[in-house]
Amino acid sequence: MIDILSWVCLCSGGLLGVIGGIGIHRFPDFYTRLHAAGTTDTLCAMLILLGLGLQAGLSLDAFKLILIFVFLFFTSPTSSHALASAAMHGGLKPKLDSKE
Amino acid sequence: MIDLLINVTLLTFLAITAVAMVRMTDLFAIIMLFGIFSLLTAGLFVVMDAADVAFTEAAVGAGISTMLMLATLALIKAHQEKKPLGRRPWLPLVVVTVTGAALVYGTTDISNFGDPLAPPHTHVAPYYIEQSMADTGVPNMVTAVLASYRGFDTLGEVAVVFTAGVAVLLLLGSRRKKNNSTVDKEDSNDS
Amino acid sequence: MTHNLILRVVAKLLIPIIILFAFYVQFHGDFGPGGGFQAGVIFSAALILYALVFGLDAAEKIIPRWLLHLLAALGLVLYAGVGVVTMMLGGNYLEYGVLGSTQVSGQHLGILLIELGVGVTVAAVMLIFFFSFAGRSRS
Amino acid sequence: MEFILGHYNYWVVIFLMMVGFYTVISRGNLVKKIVGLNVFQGSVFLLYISISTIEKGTVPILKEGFEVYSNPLPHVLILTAIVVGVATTALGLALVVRIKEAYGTIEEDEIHRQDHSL
Amino acid sequence: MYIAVTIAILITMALALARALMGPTVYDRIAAVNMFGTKTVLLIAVFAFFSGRADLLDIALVYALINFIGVIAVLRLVEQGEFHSGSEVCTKTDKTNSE
Repeated sequence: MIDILSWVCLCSGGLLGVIGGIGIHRFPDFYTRLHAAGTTDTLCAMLILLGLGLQAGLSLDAFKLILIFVFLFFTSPTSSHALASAAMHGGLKPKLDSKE
Repeated sequence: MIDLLINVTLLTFLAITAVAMVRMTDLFAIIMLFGIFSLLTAGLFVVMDAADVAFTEAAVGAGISTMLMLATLALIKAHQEKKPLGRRPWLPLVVVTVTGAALVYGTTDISNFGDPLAPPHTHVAPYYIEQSMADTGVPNMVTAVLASYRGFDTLGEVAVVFTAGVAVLLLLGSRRKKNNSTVDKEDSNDS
Repeated sequence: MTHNLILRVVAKLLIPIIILFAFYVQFHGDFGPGGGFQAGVIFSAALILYALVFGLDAAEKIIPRWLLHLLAALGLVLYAGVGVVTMMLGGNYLEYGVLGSTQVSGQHLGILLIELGVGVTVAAVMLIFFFSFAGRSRS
Repeated sequence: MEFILGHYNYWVVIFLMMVGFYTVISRGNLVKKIVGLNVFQGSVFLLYISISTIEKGTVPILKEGFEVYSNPLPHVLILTAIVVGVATTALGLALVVRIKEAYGTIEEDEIHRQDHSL
Repeated sequence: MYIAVTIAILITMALALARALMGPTVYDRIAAVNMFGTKTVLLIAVFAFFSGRADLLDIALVYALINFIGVIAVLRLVEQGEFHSGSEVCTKTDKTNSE
């Protein structure tokens, strides 16, 4: 049961990662790309780590996974935010018009 | 199987990154790519079972090295490479191709990747693997070899790092008096 | 980056964890991956993060330059001193066996001490690099 | 096929080495030269670690249930080489900064020209 | 099963690498490098479980940390470098704290 749950987590995490990758490749301007990268990255990482954690059970490994989880949970949105604000202050305009 | 897959893919990424690094002229982009290069190298070290080396490369290569290059870029305020010098562009290419071909010819005699009977694995390594626990009581063989069997070597390496630190202090440590002043000779440290 | 309140808060949150992790890597290096080189770099990375977020002057208040210069030399002296002590105790240079009652315990103490020396030197030198490069731009 | 897979590592290493070498000898920008040197250095690290790997081996940290460990000796050499490498890189970059302050440029040709025009 | 996740991560890495190579602006490259780093962390974590050596998780942890610091450093350079193109370029020092 736990195995199935863990596989579901891992696979959906991987899928989200690929979707984010396609997003960062195909979207038209920086801010949409950052959105694709930032949002999917966080959830993808968390699902994969959760899947691995379910495999690990209660042990030191699970603790380390939680630590990585906490790290990514704090750093990933922070760097996305810093990046977006730096780009905004750097004068990069979002592409508002829908014509390519 | 899975490690071979990761290995081959990461090596291909590495080659692509390196070529892109040569072709670009934007120094900032080159340094970003160098960060990726270090990350990829460290990933490869993990796949090739070198945990300690990957640890070091992750911390040093991707972290400190990239950051120092960025700091240099901030100091020299030149973000663009001037166009490559035009004289005889084919000569380096010929030299590189000939050297590379000679080296590739040399690899035909190397035993396959991961061959357990290759010469490097037959001399002193088995001794380290079998005896390090009994000799030093340390399960991490890399630490055992680094600190105990080859401790004198490591002392030399630490001395090199220290010397480099002193040299950088001599070159950059003193505050500049004015902008673009010529060489100021005052040594500001005592270490 | 005065507008980056989030960055400041997160940095304050993370830096203690990073330093704790550096100590874990330093003293757990015998059993897992890690050791003096890596721990020194991670420790300096924590202070570099502090300098990046709060400014170089604030970082220099925490760890002044003369202390860095002293520490860089001190680590090397600690390493070489272990060798001298083993010679005084009747062994060869850097032969840790004589440090403890048994061969293994002596080796353990010796490895711990020299890893500490390596860690201190590497951390100090990396910080010297960063401070020199970053401090150069202020006139 | 086995030959190709068994030597792919070495070939990529040689390719990287040559890319680094080419950057060093053909480009005039000093920062780019240092990046090229670092690429070269990285390829040497990869070469050593490739040699140390053993098929179905594992990380050289003793643990129950593992028999085959990869060769720890190249790991030690490369571990220290990486730290020394960053130290030398820092020294090179410091020299670049001083050259920029003295000459006002980091392009090799212009430095030569300034030297000869004196 | 691990292999499916590994392939997914590798594909993502390839896409991020392509963006880092093409990236029209600096920020695109930084975002791509950041994503690349996160994916490397995940790859190492998955590989650690696949090979049964949980020691490797330490390395993933260091990666997550170094990646963050690297991105902050790059942003520092980009932001200050573009704001103060005049005399007072203090790239690494904080504006509020500089003398």
